[in-house]
Amino acid sequence: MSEPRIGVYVCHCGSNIAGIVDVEEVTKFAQGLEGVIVARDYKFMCSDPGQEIIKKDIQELGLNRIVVASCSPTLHEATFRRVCQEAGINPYLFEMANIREHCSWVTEDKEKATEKAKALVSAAVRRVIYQEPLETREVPVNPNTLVVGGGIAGVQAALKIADSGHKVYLVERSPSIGGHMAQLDKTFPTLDCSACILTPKMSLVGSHPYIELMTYSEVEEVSGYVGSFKVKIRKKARYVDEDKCTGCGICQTKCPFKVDSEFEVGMGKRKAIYTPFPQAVPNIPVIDREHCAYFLKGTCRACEKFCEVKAIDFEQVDKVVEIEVGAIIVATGFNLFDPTPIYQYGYKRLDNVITSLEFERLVNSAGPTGGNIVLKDGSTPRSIAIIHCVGSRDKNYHEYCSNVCCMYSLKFSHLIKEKTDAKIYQLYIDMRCFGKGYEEFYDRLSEEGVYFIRGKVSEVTDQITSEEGKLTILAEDTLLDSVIKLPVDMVILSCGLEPQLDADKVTRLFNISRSADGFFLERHPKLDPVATMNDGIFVAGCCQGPKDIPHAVAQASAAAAEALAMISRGKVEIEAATAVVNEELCSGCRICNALCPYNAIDFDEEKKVSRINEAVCKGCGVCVAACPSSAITGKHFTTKQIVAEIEGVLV
Amino acid sequence: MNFEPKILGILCKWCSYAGADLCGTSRKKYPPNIRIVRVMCSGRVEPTFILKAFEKGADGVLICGCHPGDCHYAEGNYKTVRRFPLLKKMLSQLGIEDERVRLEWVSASEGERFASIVSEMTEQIRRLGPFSRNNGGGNG
Amino acid sequence: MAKLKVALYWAASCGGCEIAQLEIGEKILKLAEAADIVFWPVAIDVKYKDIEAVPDQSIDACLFNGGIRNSEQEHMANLLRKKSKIMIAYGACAYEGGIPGLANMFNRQTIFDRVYSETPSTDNNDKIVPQTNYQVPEGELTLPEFYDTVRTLRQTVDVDYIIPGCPPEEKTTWLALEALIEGKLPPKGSVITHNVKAVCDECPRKRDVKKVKKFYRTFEIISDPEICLLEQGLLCAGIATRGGCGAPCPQTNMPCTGCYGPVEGVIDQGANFLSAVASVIESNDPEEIQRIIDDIHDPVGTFYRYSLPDSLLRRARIK
Amino acid sequence: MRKISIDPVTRLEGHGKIEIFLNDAGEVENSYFQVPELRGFEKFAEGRLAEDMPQITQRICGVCPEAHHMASSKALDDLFHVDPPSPAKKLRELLYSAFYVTDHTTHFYILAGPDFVMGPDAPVAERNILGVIAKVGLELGGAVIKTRMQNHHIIHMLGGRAVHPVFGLPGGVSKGLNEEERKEVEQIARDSVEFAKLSLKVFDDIVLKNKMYVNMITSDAYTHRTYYMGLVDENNKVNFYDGKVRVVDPEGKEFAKYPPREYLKHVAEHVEPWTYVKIPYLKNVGWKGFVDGNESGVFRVAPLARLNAADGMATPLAQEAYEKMYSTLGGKPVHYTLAMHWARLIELLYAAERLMELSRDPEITSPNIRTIPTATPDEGVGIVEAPRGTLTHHYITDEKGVIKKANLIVATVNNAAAINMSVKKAAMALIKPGKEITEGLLNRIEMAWRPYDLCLGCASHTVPGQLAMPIYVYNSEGILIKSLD
Repeated sequence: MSEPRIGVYVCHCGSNIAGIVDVEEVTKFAQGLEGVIVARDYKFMCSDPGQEIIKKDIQELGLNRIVVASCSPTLHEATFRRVCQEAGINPYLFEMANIREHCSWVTEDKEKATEKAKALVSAAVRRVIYQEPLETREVPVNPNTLVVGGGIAGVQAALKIADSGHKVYLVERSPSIGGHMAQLDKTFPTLDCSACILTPKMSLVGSHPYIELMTYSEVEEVSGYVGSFKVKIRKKARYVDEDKCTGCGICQTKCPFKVDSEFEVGMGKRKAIYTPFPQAVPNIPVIDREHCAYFLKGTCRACEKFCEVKAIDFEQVDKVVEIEVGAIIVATGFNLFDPTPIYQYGYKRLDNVITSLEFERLVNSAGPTGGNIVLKDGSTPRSIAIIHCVGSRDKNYHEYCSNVCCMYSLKFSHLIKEKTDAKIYQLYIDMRCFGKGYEEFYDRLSEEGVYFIRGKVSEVTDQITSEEGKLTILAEDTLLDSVIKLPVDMVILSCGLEPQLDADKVTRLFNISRSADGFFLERHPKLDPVATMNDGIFVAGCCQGPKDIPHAVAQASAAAAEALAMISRGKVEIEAATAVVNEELCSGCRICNALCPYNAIDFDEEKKVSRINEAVCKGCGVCVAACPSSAITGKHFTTKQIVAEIEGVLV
Repeated sequence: MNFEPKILGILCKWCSYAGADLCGTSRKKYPPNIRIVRVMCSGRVEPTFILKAFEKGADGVLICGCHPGDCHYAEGNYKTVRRFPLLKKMLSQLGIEDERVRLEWVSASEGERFASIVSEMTEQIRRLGPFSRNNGGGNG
Repeated sequence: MAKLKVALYWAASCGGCEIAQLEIGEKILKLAEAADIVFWPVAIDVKYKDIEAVPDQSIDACLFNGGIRNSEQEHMANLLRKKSKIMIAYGACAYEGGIPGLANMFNRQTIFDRVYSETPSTDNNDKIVPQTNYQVPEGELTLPEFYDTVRTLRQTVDVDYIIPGCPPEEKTTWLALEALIEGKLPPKGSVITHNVKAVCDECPRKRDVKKVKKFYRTFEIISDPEICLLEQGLLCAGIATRGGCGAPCPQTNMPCTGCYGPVEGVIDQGANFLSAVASVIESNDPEEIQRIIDDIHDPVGTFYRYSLPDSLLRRARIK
Repeated sequence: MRKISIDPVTRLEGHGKIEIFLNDAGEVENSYFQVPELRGFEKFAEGRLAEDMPQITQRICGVCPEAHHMASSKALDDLFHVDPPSPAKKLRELLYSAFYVTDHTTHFYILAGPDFVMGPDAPVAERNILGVIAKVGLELGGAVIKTRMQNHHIIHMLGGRAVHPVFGLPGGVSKGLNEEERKEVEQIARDSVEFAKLSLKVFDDIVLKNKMYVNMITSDAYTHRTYYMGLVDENNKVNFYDGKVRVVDPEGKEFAKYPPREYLKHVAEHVEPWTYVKIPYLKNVGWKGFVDGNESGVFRVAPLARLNAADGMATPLAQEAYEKMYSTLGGKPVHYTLAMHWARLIELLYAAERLMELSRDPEITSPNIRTIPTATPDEGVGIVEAPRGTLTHHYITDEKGVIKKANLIVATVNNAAAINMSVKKAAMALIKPGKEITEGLLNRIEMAWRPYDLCLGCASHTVPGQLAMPIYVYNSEGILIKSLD
């Protein structure tokens, strides 16, 4: 390490610092510190002339380390590092003393503030002596991208990237893409038909030259790191040859076995060989082993007999394919809250108490009833209650607001109005109509003569029957401040959105984290809403939190943009301040092995030492602090540097 | 007496250091006795740092990190949660009062909280008096 | 080449270091060829006065064992430093204070109270305690002054080399003596051992990722002889202790207690040991963590078994 | 007024020193045996874990760490109310017997031997092991080295380390013995028995066949009528590892016999302001100062005391030798301090024979070496016979087994009073007005305390037998006139 030649620059920041701290004295003090060649103070160090002073000194005085005492490093560390670099000093040989946010702005006593400023400067000076040049490292980015989840978010992200001419692997675990949106009837607030806007996108995906669609498939393993992930994907056996199948559908008509349809949420039937819904993409059926007579009894094979192209293949087995991608977009969607546990609402217990998704199918012209809103007995309801916040904003289930329920509930009342003249009661806690055109939609519905009752429903019962209805709602009207009894024929539970039931498995798979509500955690709630803690892995749609279609689509496009940014740059910078194991000192005790949140540490069984994969390391230093041999160095935050800094502040 | 304690603050870069910054930008005042050192994560804090501080004449040490669950590195601060109580147990065995060493969670939005913690701690230590390697006797 | 002049001395130690020096067995002859032992109270009848008489720097090397507990030991340390070209701290006590250094949890007063009054077998109603100067009818008797704090040799005089261990294993002793004889000593300040890595490097036990849910005490379990003791919940200091000993204790089914001192470059052995142990506690729940560390009843005695006087804090504070 | 002075003189030396004051007539007025060092284990044991005591307390003494290790392990058995499996006890005793062989060998040949083999008047330069070997022959010399090495090897094998073993635990030991190791031990034991027999023969030839020595041994200068203490088994035979403490009076009558737990009823420690070591005495007789006889609580420990306090040896050859000694020296008890050397060799033989027995014990290779304690720890006392005497460890803990109080009465220290007296008596008998004080003369004074095999490693931390316990002679004005150091 060359003899330190340090330049110290004390910033006045106008009067922000100089008003409290005696900058001249601090400068004089700095001048006297070991290794300091020059110390100056200036009005605004971050200004161009300020920066010029530093550059000039570096060149003329041959400085090799720089300390600037000014504001918080979060503001100008980057600035001054750049200055150093431009003047030919490695940016990591720069250190900043925060004498504004941590000193002049929080202290009134000028004398003590000046003392503190001195301490902070001496700390920075001592620290910088031990700092070492670091190279910011770059790794190449594989131009292919993996999108996990074929709902609207996944579809949107895939298309955006593919349209730019880069390969996308879209993995969906069910037989078809489309996700929840495919099950919806109309979409609020514009009321355009969900299928009409979704299916074109779906078929685009199906036929896109840059999209390799893998339905009925699941991600099994992810290794590698940003820019070059290796992903293993299991393609579950369809028992139908995708290349041969023409999607004629004859097999489905011939199949003798009927099963409850998942797509119709149990309200309709499908065959043992099936495509979830008519517009499925790909339009290739799968055989559901659990219910196929051949797999159960060893006979039948009707589908096989009638398939002209001989696409049926009972011998098919799962295939595991390995792909390499530079970025991954996780869009695994949500799970609709199951209201069965809320006993008092009677779901699954009382006829004509249904969930919002069931209603979507009920009202859908392609649905089981052809779009007729009917009760179990086939009659048309005369009154319908829609209960909001089922499973949301509820300490017993989910504390968060599911964002979409108010709006789809309003949508429901409109659809009901269109098709029946039933009385409609909206039982809500608060109406949340925050989006574009949402409030207007709310107004419109109020005019359509929907009853809005503010209050939480305490019970839905069939014990109190009356002329007007088979069911009775017991609730408190908090506006009238009275307990009310509502006789109705049908109750729709506006269920909330919750994380997929296997979300925890997914977090482990992709090494990302979840927030308290169980949805995937974005790197920053405001400024980095699609990135995750794991570089190169992005989130989009409801897996990150409940949201409506426009927001899901927007986030998906954002995620696509993030991936494309990486791809078009061709390389990514990775953390320079990583941790490294000194193999001369590592005894192979393996204390550190389990500590890394990024699994960056592995053990070399040959040499019996632990090793850190610097490409994966984020430099948190947890392993450094744990190493009993001090054999791990946390670059730019070495024990030497930090101890020197501690000694410095305590002068 | 007008004893001015020296307190070392070791703050994680992502939450607590930012919280202290916020404290400054919103001009919240707190005693100047604390001197802040920045680390990437509270999980980087070695017990050695705290002992070193006392060796070098600190009267107290304050460690701040992100709230559990909010760690920028997912779980770094949980390692702090593991180390700190054991260190405290040893320090009390060595006759170092509880108030001299504190671990607090301060998020980037809790400038207010940071200020009150520092003020409170400064007062407590002022009352305790200076830290010294007191051997309770006269010689050696 | 002229024979080396070597002095050996002990201070606050147990005599185990002398035995260890004798344990080099037949190699002692090799030593005798190359060096004259000018001072070794254990085996050779040379007087202190002779040492005071010899010119400064006239002894080539002094192997000094034991910590500095009283005024006499301090005096001898200074005297031998003055007379010797090379001062070698031999053994854990000279190096780090050693087990007698645990006395730094107390001070002279509390120790005297215990030894000379409180102990149940002691009969001392007149509260007599030993005096540094005492008049007996026939004249004056003197005793060295007992200090409050045990200090290491390095805290007392300038030390050139360190031979760690309680006591140093025979091979470690010989490694140093051989280097001395052949004039092949490492740079000043070196700790002389066969290994700069921690004891784990020499421990034959199988090691895996560490996750500890409960810490056990040695008598509470019969440990698996194949597997890392720490993984079995025993507080083995091997992870934080310099090797070179060959890991004899783990091979006797007992945890290492740290007598070879910190690994090269470590600032505070106990602090590192503590940090590592706490880090592998398998829980993120404060209550559970508290429960788990409740089983560590003597952190200082566990993490600083030999090194309290050499630690950053050196001793407990006593109100 | 005569001023005698022997070079060299220094006031700083020693981890044990003797000060002799003369009166105007030049006769010995008084003498003091001082231990100038203390480390305070009784105090800093507080707060430590009980199970760490065997390793912590053995740092009291690196010469006899095994003794502290054993006393401590036994105290822990008592503390945790756990009875180790019999193989574990036998392994402990096996290691301990091997240790006895090395220790007694070291003392007799390297430290005490020279006085007899070379004669007290031989020049210092010759009065050492090399001189001994020169005289008795390289073969024996080799045997001495070999015996020490071999038995150290046993300690290393079981205890893990040559110095400061690590195998003692409450309820047993950490490591067992396999068949190959057992064979090795048996072989070593066989050699050791032969060596012990040879050593007794050497003593016979060189000492007992020499009138001058026998007279010296039986001379009044080296005689004290005191109580004697030692550990005995259920048959009142000498036992190093286990049993009850037995005390006999100067007539040899049993004065007391008690289990370790009751030691406080029988032993107390007196404090003098001029030494850091405490001076034990028999509580039920009382402290009467540095005097002997039935009225004084002063008692003696170590080999001769053990033999005096017992009714015999538990092994055949040793028993023979035991009987021979008493018949030669006129029956029990023997009060001649110098007979300590003879007694030591008899114990050497016993230790070797015991080692042999244990090495052939069918249980010795059993893997059943630990009992896990389950009871709540509270208080425990462990007593063994260290080569230098009865060694007591006493711990009181909290319910977690953390030491609250510790008390240690260390082997050598039991002889503190006796040493004082022996030195004074020898000095008085030997230093006479007008008689020149030769080195030989002062060495004869040394010979008065050397039999105790003074281990100041225990009392403070000198290694036994070295000349590190200087003798200072002062005239009536308190001026140092002579010293041997």
